[in-house]
Amino acid sequence: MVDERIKILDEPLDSQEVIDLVASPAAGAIDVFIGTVRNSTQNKSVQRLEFESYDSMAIKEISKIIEKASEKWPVIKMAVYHRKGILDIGDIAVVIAVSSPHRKAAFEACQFAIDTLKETVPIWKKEVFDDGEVWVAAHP
Amino acid sequence: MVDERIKILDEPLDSQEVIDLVASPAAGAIDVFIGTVRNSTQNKSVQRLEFESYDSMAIKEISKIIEKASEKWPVIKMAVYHRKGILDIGDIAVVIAVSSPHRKAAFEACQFAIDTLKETVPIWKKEVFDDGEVWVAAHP
Amino acid sequence: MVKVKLFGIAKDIVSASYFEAESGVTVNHLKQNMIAQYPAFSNLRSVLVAVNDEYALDDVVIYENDDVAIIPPVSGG
Amino acid sequence: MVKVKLFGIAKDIVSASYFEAESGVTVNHLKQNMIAQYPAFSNLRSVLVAVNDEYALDDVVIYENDDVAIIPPVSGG
Repeated sequence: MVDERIKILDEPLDSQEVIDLVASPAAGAIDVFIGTVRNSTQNKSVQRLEFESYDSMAIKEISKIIEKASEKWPVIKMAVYHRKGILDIGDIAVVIAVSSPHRKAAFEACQFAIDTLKETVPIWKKEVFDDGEVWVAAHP
Repeated sequence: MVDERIKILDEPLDSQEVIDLVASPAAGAIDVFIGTVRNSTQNKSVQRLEFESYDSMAIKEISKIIEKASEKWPVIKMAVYHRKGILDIGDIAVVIAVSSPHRKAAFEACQFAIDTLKETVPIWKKEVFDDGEVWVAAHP
Repeated sequence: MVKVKLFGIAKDIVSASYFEAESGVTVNHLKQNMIAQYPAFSNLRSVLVAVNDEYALDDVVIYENDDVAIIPPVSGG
Repeated sequence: MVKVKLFGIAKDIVSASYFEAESGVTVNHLKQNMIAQYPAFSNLRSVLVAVNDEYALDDVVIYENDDVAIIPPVSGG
Protein backbone atom coordinates (compact mmCIF):
# COMPACT_ATOMS: atom_id res chain seq x y z
CA MET A 1 0.00 0.00 0.00
CA VAL A 2 1.17 3.49 -0.80
CA ASP A 3 2.49 5.73 1.98
CA GLU A 4 -0.30 8.25 2.55
CA ARG A 5 -0.93 11.19 4.89
CA ILE A 6 -4.30 12.88 5.12
CA LYS A 7 -5.41 15.75 7.34
CA ILE A 8 -8.42 18.05 7.55
CA LEU A 9 -7.50 21.08 9.61
CA ASP A 10 -9.17 24.26 10.73
CA GLU A 11 -5.90 26.12 10.92
CA PRO A 12 -3.71 27.48 8.07
CA LEU A 13 -2.11 24.81 5.89
CA ASP A 14 1.67 24.64 5.56
CA SER A 15 2.50 23.55 2.01
CA GLN A 16 6.11 22.80 2.91
CA GLU A 17 4.95 20.33 5.57
CA VAL A 18 2.89 18.46 2.97
CA ILE A 19 5.78 18.44 0.50
CA ASP A 20 8.18 17.11 3.12
CA LEU A 21 5.83 14.17 3.75
CA VAL A 22 6.28 12.83 0.22
CA ALA A 23 10.06 13.21 -0.10
CA SER A 24 11.79 9.94 -0.94
CA PRO A 25 15.24 8.87 -2.19
CA ALA A 26 13.40 6.89 -4.89
CA ALA A 27 11.59 9.98 -6.16
CA GLY A 28 12.74 11.93 -9.20
CA ALA A 29 9.63 14.09 -9.25
CA ILE A 30 7.21 15.69 -6.84
CA ASP A 31 4.12 17.47 -8.06
CA VAL A 32 2.24 19.73 -5.68
CA PHE A 33 -1.17 21.24 -6.16
CA ILE A 34 -2.16 24.17 -3.95
CA GLY A 35 -5.72 25.45 -4.11
CA THR A 36 -5.98 29.06 -2.94
CA VAL A 37 -8.89 31.40 -2.29
CA ARG A 38 -9.41 33.70 -5.27
CA ASN A 39 -10.63 37.26 -4.86
CA SER A 40 -13.36 36.79 -7.46
CA THR A 41 -15.57 34.20 -9.09
CA GLN A 42 -17.61 34.72 -12.25
CA ASN A 43 -16.70 38.41 -12.07
CA LYS A 44 -18.09 38.79 -8.56
CA SER A 45 -15.81 39.97 -5.79
CA VAL A 46 -15.41 37.34 -3.04
CA GLN A 47 -15.12 38.37 0.63
CA ARG A 48 -14.22 34.99 2.09
CA LEU A 49 -14.94 31.27 1.86
CA GLU A 50 -16.34 28.95 4.49
CA PHE A 51 -15.55 25.26 4.29
CA GLU A 52 -17.49 22.57 6.08
CA SER A 53 -16.30 18.98 6.19
CA TYR A 54 -17.71 15.59 7.15
CA ASP A 55 -14.28 14.70 8.47
CA SER A 56 -14.48 10.94 9.04
CA MET A 57 -15.96 10.25 5.61
CA ALA A 58 -13.82 12.87 3.88
CA ILE A 59 -10.67 11.17 5.12
CA LYS A 60 -11.93 7.79 3.88
CA GLU A 61 -12.81 9.22 0.45
CA ILE A 62 -9.42 10.91 0.13
CA SER A 63 -7.79 7.61 1.08
CA LYS A 64 -9.73 5.91 -1.74
CA ILE A 65 -8.45 8.53 -4.18
CA ILE A 66 -4.86 7.90 -3.13
CA GLU A 67 -5.38 4.14 -3.43
CA LYS A 68 -6.87 4.53 -6.91
CA ALA A 69 -4.08 6.90 -7.99
CA SER A 70 -1.45 4.45 -6.85
CA GLU A 71 -3.10 1.68 -8.84
CA LYS A 72 -2.97 3.83 -11.97
CA TRP A 73 0.47 5.41 -11.52
CA PRO A 74 3.75 4.45 -9.77
CA VAL A 75 3.12 6.73 -6.80
CA ILE A 76 5.73 6.56 -4.04
CA LYS A 77 4.03 8.76 -1.44
CA MET A 78 1.00 10.99 -1.46
CA ALA A 79 -0.23 13.54 1.05
CA VAL A 80 -3.48 15.54 1.07
CA TYR A 81 -4.27 18.33 3.53
CA HIS A 82 -7.61 20.12 3.35
CA ARG A 83 -8.61 23.22 5.26
CA LYS A 84 -11.98 23.83 6.86
CA GLY A 85 -13.55 26.85 8.59
CA ILE A 86 -13.31 30.44 7.45
CA LEU A 87 -10.74 31.29 4.77
CA ASP A 88 -9.69 34.70 3.53
CA ILE A 89 -8.45 35.66 0.06
CA GLY A 90 -5.08 34.03 -0.60
CA ASP A 91 -5.51 31.36 2.06
CA ILE A 92 -4.75 27.78 1.13
CA ALA A 93 -7.79 25.48 0.87
CA VAL A 94 -6.01 22.29 -0.16
CA VAL A 95 -2.50 20.95 -0.70
CA ILE A 96 -1.86 17.71 -2.58
CA ALA A 97 1.68 16.38 -2.99
CA VAL A 98 2.70 13.30 -4.95
CA SER A 99 6.12 11.76 -5.40
CA SER A 100 6.99 9.38 -8.20
CA PRO A 101 10.13 8.11 -9.94
CA HIS A 102 9.31 10.21 -13.03
CA ARG A 103 7.48 13.45 -13.63
CA LYS A 104 4.63 12.40 -15.92
CA ALA A 105 3.12 10.11 -13.30
CA ALA A 106 3.47 12.76 -10.59
CA PHE A 107 1.59 15.34 -12.67
CA GLU A 108 -1.13 12.91 -13.72
CA ALA A 109 -1.70 11.44 -10.25
CA CYS A 110 -1.85 14.90 -8.70
CA GLN A 111 -4.33 16.20 -11.24
CA PHE A 112 -6.43 13.05 -10.88
CA ALA A 113 -6.45 13.55 -7.11
CA ILE A 114 -7.72 17.13 -7.14
CA ASP A 115 -10.23 16.41 -9.92
CA THR A 116 -11.64 13.43 -8.01
CA LEU A 117 -11.53 15.20 -4.65
CA LYS A 118 -13.83 17.87 -6.06
CA GLU A 119 -16.28 15.17 -7.16
CA THR A 120 -16.38 12.72 -4.28
CA VAL A 121 -15.05 14.11 -1.01
CA PRO A 122 -17.75 15.38 1.39
CA ILE A 123 -16.46 18.91 1.88
CA TRP A 124 -18.59 21.95 1.10
CA LYS A 125 -17.61 25.48 0.22
CA LYS A 126 -19.72 28.58 0.75
CA GLU A 127 -18.73 31.73 -1.12
CA VAL A 128 -19.47 34.91 0.78
CA PHE A 129 -20.01 38.04 -1.32
CA ASP A 130 -20.76 41.63 -0.36
CA ASP A 131 -24.43 41.02 -1.06
CA GLY A 132 -25.02 37.43 -0.04
CA GLU A 133 -23.59 33.94 0.01
CA VAL A 134 -23.89 30.72 -1.96
CA TRP A 135 -23.05 27.04 -1.45
CA VAL A 136 -20.88 26.29 -4.46
CA ALA A 137 -22.26 23.73 -6.96
CA ALA A 138 -25.36 23.05 -4.85
CA HIS A 139 -27.82 23.95 -7.59
CA PRO A 140 -27.82 22.91 -11.25
CA MET B 1 4.23 40.57 -19.40
CA VAL B 2 3.88 37.84 -16.83
CA ASP B 3 5.48 38.27 -13.41
CA GLU B 4 8.50 35.96 -13.49
CA ARG B 5 11.36 35.05 -11.16
CA ILE B 6 14.30 32.96 -12.28
CA LYS B 7 17.37 31.88 -10.36
CA ILE B 8 20.22 29.44 -10.87
CA LEU B 9 21.86 28.72 -7.55
CA ASP B 10 24.66 26.58 -6.26
CA GLU B 11 23.09 26.26 -2.84
CA PRO B 12 20.09 24.15 -1.75
CA LEU B 13 16.76 25.25 -3.22
CA ASP B 14 13.91 26.26 -0.92
CA SER B 15 10.65 25.13 -2.52
CA GLN B 16 8.56 27.30 -0.16
CA GLU B 17 10.44 30.39 -1.34
CA VAL B 18 9.57 29.60 -4.95
CA ILE B 19 5.92 28.93 -4.07
CA ASP B 20 5.66 32.21 -2.16
CA LEU B 21 6.83 34.09 -5.26
CA VAL B 22 3.76 33.06 -7.26
CA ALA B 23 1.08 33.66 -4.64
CA SER B 24 -1.61 36.07 -5.81
CA PRO B 25 -5.10 37.11 -4.69
CA ALA B 26 -6.25 36.38 -8.26
CA ALA B 27 -4.95 32.78 -8.12
CA GLY B 28 -7.22 29.84 -7.44
CA ALA B 29 -4.52 27.31 -8.23
CA ILE B 30 -0.77 26.90 -7.87
CA ASP B 31 1.02 23.94 -9.38
CA VAL B 32 4.55 23.20 -8.27
CA PHE B 33 7.01 20.80 -9.83
CA ILE B 34 10.00 19.71 -7.79
CA GLY B 35 12.70 17.63 -9.46
CA THR B 36 14.69 15.61 -6.94
CA VAL B 37 17.79 13.44 -7.19
CA ARG B 38 16.81 9.76 -7.40
CA ASN B 39 18.94 7.04 -5.87
CA SER B 40 18.92 5.01 -9.08
CA THR B 41 18.60 5.29 -12.82
CA GLN B 42 18.02 2.38 -15.19
CA ASN B 43 18.59 0.02 -12.26
CA LYS B 44 22.00 1.50 -11.49
CA SER B 45 22.65 2.98 -8.08
CA VAL B 46 23.46 6.71 -8.28
CA GLN B 47 26.03 8.28 -5.92
CA ARG B 48 25.43 11.92 -6.76
CA LEU B 49 24.68 14.32 -9.61
CA GLU B 50 26.74 17.21 -10.87
CA PHE B 51 24.99 20.07 -12.66
CA GLU B 52 26.75 22.57 -14.85
CA SER B 53 24.98 25.65 -16.20
CA TYR B 54 25.59 28.33 -18.79
CA ASP B 55 23.89 30.80 -16.48
CA SER B 56 23.31 33.85 -18.66
CA MET B 57 21.83 31.84 -21.51
CA ALA B 58 19.94 29.46 -19.20
CA ILE B 59 18.13 32.39 -17.60
CA LYS B 60 17.20 33.76 -21.02
CA GLU B 61 15.93 30.38 -22.20
CA ILE B 62 13.87 29.91 -19.03
CA SER B 63 12.44 33.38 -19.54
CA LYS B 64 11.38 32.36 -23.07
CA ILE B 65 9.63 29.30 -21.64
CA ILE B 66 7.69 31.44 -19.18
CA GLU B 67 6.77 33.87 -21.95
CA LYS B 68 5.56 31.03 -24.16
CA ALA B 69 3.62 29.43 -21.30
CA SER B 70 1.88 32.69 -20.55
CA GLU B 71 0.88 33.04 -24.20
CA LYS B 72 -0.70 29.57 -24.11
CA TRP B 73 -2.30 29.68 -20.64
CA PRO B 74 -3.62 32.40 -18.29
CA VAL B 75 -0.54 32.36 -16.08
CA ILE B 76 -0.53 34.92 -13.25
CA LYS B 77 3.02 34.39 -11.97
CA MET B 78 5.72 31.86 -12.65
CA ALA B 79 8.99 31.15 -10.87
CA VAL B 80 11.78 28.76 -11.81
CA TYR B 81 14.77 27.98 -9.62
CA HIS B 82 17.46 25.57 -10.84
CA ARG B 83 20.31 24.18 -8.82
CA LYS B 84 23.87 23.72 -10.03
CA GLY B 85 26.96 22.09 -8.53
CA ILE B 86 27.07 18.80 -6.67
CA LEU B 87 23.75 17.28 -5.56
CA ASP B 88 23.21 14.31 -3.29
CA ILE B 89 20.31 11.85 -3.32
CA GLY B 90 17.09 13.63 -2.32
CA ASP B 91 18.40 17.10 -3.12
CA ILE B 92 16.22 19.39 -5.19
CA ALA B 93 17.46 20.06 -8.74
CA VAL B 94 14.64 22.29 -9.92
CA VAL B 95 11.49 23.96 -8.61
CA ILE B 96 8.85 25.39 -10.94
CA ALA B 97 5.79 27.14 -9.54
CA VAL B 98 2.87 28.52 -11.57
CA SER B 99 -0.20 30.36 -10.39
CA SER B 100 -3.36 30.66 -12.44
CA PRO B 101 -7.04 31.44 -11.83
CA HIS B 102 -7.96 27.76 -12.41
CA ARG B 103 -6.17 24.49 -11.91
CA LYS B 104 -6.08 23.03 -15.42
CA ALA B 105 -3.94 25.89 -16.74
CA ALA B 106 -1.60 25.70 -13.75
CA PHE B 107 -0.96 21.98 -14.32
CA GLU B 108 -0.51 22.35 -18.06
CA ALA B 109 1.76 25.38 -17.88
CA CYS B 110 3.93 23.74 -15.21
CA GLN B 111 4.28 20.50 -17.16
CA PHE B 112 5.04 22.46 -20.34
CA ALA B 113 7.74 24.38 -18.47
CA ILE B 114 9.61 21.35 -17.15
CA ASP B 115 9.25 19.45 -20.45
CA THR B 116 10.64 22.42 -22.40
CA LEU B 117 13.33 23.19 -19.84
CA LYS B 118 14.73 19.70 -20.35
CA GLU B 119 14.89 20.32 -24.10
CA THR B 120 16.18 23.86 -24.46
CA VAL B 121 17.86 25.21 -21.33
CA PRO B 122 21.69 24.96 -21.36
CA ILE B 123 22.16 23.03 -18.15
CA TRP B 124 23.97 19.69 -18.04
CA LYS B 125 23.73 16.82 -15.60
CA LYS B 126 26.42 14.25 -14.92
CA GLU B 127 25.39 11.06 -13.12
CA VAL B 128 28.10 9.66 -10.89
CA PHE B 129 27.95 5.91 -10.23
CA ASP B 130 30.16 3.63 -8.14
CA ASP B 131 32.02 2.60 -11.27
CA GLY B 132 32.04 5.71 -13.43
CA GLU B 133 30.10 8.72 -14.58
CA VAL B 134 28.07 9.82 -17.57
CA TRP B 135 26.77 13.10 -19.02
CA VAL B 136 23.05 12.44 -19.29
CA ALA B 137 21.58 12.39 -22.81
CA ALA B 138 24.90 13.31 -24.44
CA HIS B 139 24.98 10.25 -26.69
CA PRO B 140 22.21 8.79 -28.84
CA MET C 1 -34.93 6.80 15.46
CA VAL C 2 -31.85 7.46 13.36
CA LYS C 3 -30.03 10.76 13.78
CA VAL C 4 -29.20 11.92 10.25
CA LYS C 5 -26.32 14.41 10.00
CA LEU C 6 -26.77 17.43 7.78
CA PHE C 7 -24.02 19.39 6.04
CA GLY C 8 -23.66 22.45 3.85
CA ILE C 9 -26.85 23.56 2.16
CA ALA C 10 -28.76 20.61 3.68
CA LYS C 11 -28.14 22.10 7.10
CA ASP C 12 -29.42 25.48 5.86
CA ILE C 13 -32.55 23.94 4.32
CA VAL C 14 -33.51 22.10 7.50
CA SER C 15 -32.14 24.86 9.75
CA ALA C 16 -30.57 22.19 11.94
CA SER C 17 -27.47 19.98 12.12
CA TYR C 18 -29.55 16.81 12.47
CA PHE C 19 -32.75 15.31 11.15
CA GLU C 20 -34.58 12.46 12.89
CA ALA C 21 -35.51 9.54 10.62
CA GLU C 22 -37.29 6.30 11.37
CA SER C 23 -35.16 3.24 11.86
CA GLY C 24 -35.59 0.42 9.32
CA VAL C 25 -36.33 2.58 6.28
CA THR C 26 -34.36 2.55 3.04
CA VAL C 27 -32.05 5.31 1.90
CA ASN C 28 -34.54 6.02 -0.89
CA HIS C 29 -37.36 6.35 1.59
CA LEU C 30 -35.28 8.72 3.71
CA LYS C 31 -34.54 10.92 0.70
CA GLN C 32 -38.20 10.99 -0.44
CA ASN C 33 -39.26 11.83 3.08
CA MET C 34 -36.76 14.71 3.31
CA ILE C 35 -37.89 16.11 -0.03
CA ALA C 36 -41.54 15.88 1.00
CA GLN C 37 -40.86 17.68 4.24
CA TYR C 38 -38.36 20.20 2.77
CA PRO C 39 -39.17 20.79 -0.92
CA ALA C 40 -35.98 22.87 -1.35
CA PHE C 41 -34.05 19.58 -1.55
CA SER C 42 -35.63 18.91 -4.94
CA ASN C 43 -33.83 21.99 -6.32
CA LEU C 44 -30.39 20.60 -5.54
CA ARG C 45 -28.12 19.18 -8.21
CA SER C 46 -28.03 15.92 -6.26
CA VAL C 47 -28.81 14.50 -2.84
CA LEU C 48 -26.82 11.49 -1.71
CA VAL C 49 -26.86 9.59 1.55
CA ALA C 50 -23.85 8.20 3.36
CA VAL C 51 -24.17 5.27 5.74
CA ASN C 52 -21.21 4.59 7.99
CA ASP C 53 -18.95 6.92 6.00
CA GLU C 54 -19.73 5.31 2.63
CA TYR C 55 -22.01 6.51 -0.15
CA ALA C 56 -25.09 4.24 0.09
CA LEU C 57 -27.35 2.90 -2.67
CA ASP C 58 -31.08 3.59 -2.56
CA ASP C 59 -32.02 0.15 -1.24
CA VAL C 60 -29.72 0.17 1.79
CA VAL C 61 -31.72 0.06 5.04
CA ILE C 62 -30.68 2.37 7.86
CA TYR C 63 -30.81 1.44 11.52
CA GLU C 64 -30.46 3.28 14.79
CA ASN C 65 -26.77 2.54 15.23
CA ASP C 66 -25.78 3.55 11.72
CA ASP C 67 -23.90 6.74 11.09
CA VAL C 68 -26.13 8.41 8.49
CA ALA C 69 -25.58 11.70 6.69
CA ILE C 70 -27.20 13.68 3.89
CA ILE C 71 -24.56 14.61 1.30
CA PRO C 72 -25.55 17.58 -0.85
CA PRO C 73 -23.35 18.37 -3.90
CA VAL C 74 -19.76 18.53 -2.68
CA SER C 75 -17.47 21.46 -3.49
CA GLY C 76 -14.15 20.94 -1.73
CA GLY C 77 -10.74 21.78 -3.11
CA MET D 1 40.40 34.93 -32.21
CA VAL D 2 37.07 34.02 -30.64
CA LYS D 3 37.07 32.38 -27.22
CA VAL D 4 34.44 29.60 -27.44
CA LYS D 5 33.03 28.45 -24.09
CA LEU D 6 32.71 24.74 -23.51
CA PHE D 7 30.25 23.03 -21.20
CA GLY D 8 29.41 19.52 -20.01
CA ILE D 9 30.77 16.76 -22.19
CA ALA D 10 32.23 19.34 -24.62
CA LYS D 11 34.56 20.48 -21.85
CA ASP D 12 35.56 16.87 -21.19
CA ILE D 13 36.20 16.15 -24.88
CA VAL D 14 38.49 19.17 -25.31
CA SER D 15 39.86 18.91 -21.76
CA ALA D 16 39.48 22.66 -21.41
CA SER D 17 36.85 25.29 -20.61
CA TYR D 18 37.60 27.24 -23.79
CA PHE D 19 38.46 26.63 -27.40
CA GLU D 20 40.04 29.25 -29.65
CA ALA D 21 38.32 29.76 -32.99
CA GLU D 22 39.07 32.08 -35.87
CA SER D 23 37.08 35.29 -36.07
CA GLY D 24 34.83 35.67 -39.14
CA VAL D 25 33.95 32.02 -39.61
CA THR D 26 30.41 30.63 -39.66
CA VAL D 27 28.85 28.58 -36.90
CA ASN D 28 28.88 25.63 -39.30
CA HIS D 29 32.59 26.08 -39.95
CA LEU D 30 33.25 26.23 -36.22
CA LYS D 31 31.37 22.97 -35.65
CA GLN D 32 33.11 21.18 -38.54
CA ASN D 33 36.44 22.39 -37.28
CA MET D 34 35.73 21.13 -33.74
CA ILE D 35 34.66 17.73 -35.05
CA ALA D 36 37.76 17.50 -37.23
CA GLN D 37 40.00 18.33 -34.29
CA TYR D 38 38.05 16.29 -31.71
CA PRO D 39 36.30 13.40 -33.46
CA ALA D 40 34.44 12.50 -30.22
CA PHE D 41 32.04 15.36 -31.00
CA SER D 42 30.64 13.33 -33.89
CA ASN D 43 29.39 10.73 -31.39
CA LEU D 44 27.14 13.21 -29.58
CA ARG D 45 23.39 13.29 -30.05
CA SER D 46 23.72 16.91 -31.15
CA VAL D 47 26.14 19.83 -31.11
CA LEU D 48 24.65 23.33 -31.12
CA VAL D 49 26.32 26.69 -30.95
CA ALA D 50 25.09 29.70 -29.01
CA VAL D 51 26.06 33.22 -30.02
CA ASN D 52 25.37 35.96 -27.48
CA ASP D 53 23.16 33.69 -25.39
CA GLU D 54 20.96 32.58 -28.31
CA TYR D 55 21.00 29.34 -30.28
CA ALA D 56 22.59 30.25 -33.62
CA LEU D 57 21.89 28.91 -37.10
CA ASP D 58 24.71 27.38 -39.16
CA ASP D 59 25.25 30.46 -41.34
CA VAL D 60 25.73 32.95 -38.51
CA VAL D 61 29.24 34.44 -38.55
CA ILE D 62 31.11 34.77 -35.27
CA TYR D 63 33.39 37.65 -34.38
CA GLU D 64 35.86 38.39 -31.64
CA ASN D 65 33.42 40.31 -29.44
CA ASP D 66 30.67 37.68 -29.63
CA ASP D 67 29.89 35.47 -26.69
CA VAL D 68 30.15 32.03 -28.26
CA ALA D 69 29.52 28.64 -26.64
CA ILE D 70 29.32 25.02 -27.70
CA ILE D 71 26.04 23.51 -26.44
CA PRO D 72 26.16 19.71 -26.22
CA PRO D 73 22.83 17.91 -25.55
CA VAL D 74 21.23 19.57 -22.52
CA SER D 75 19.97 17.57 -19.53
CA GLY D 76 18.74 19.96 -16.85
CA GLY D 77 15.73 19.48 -14.62
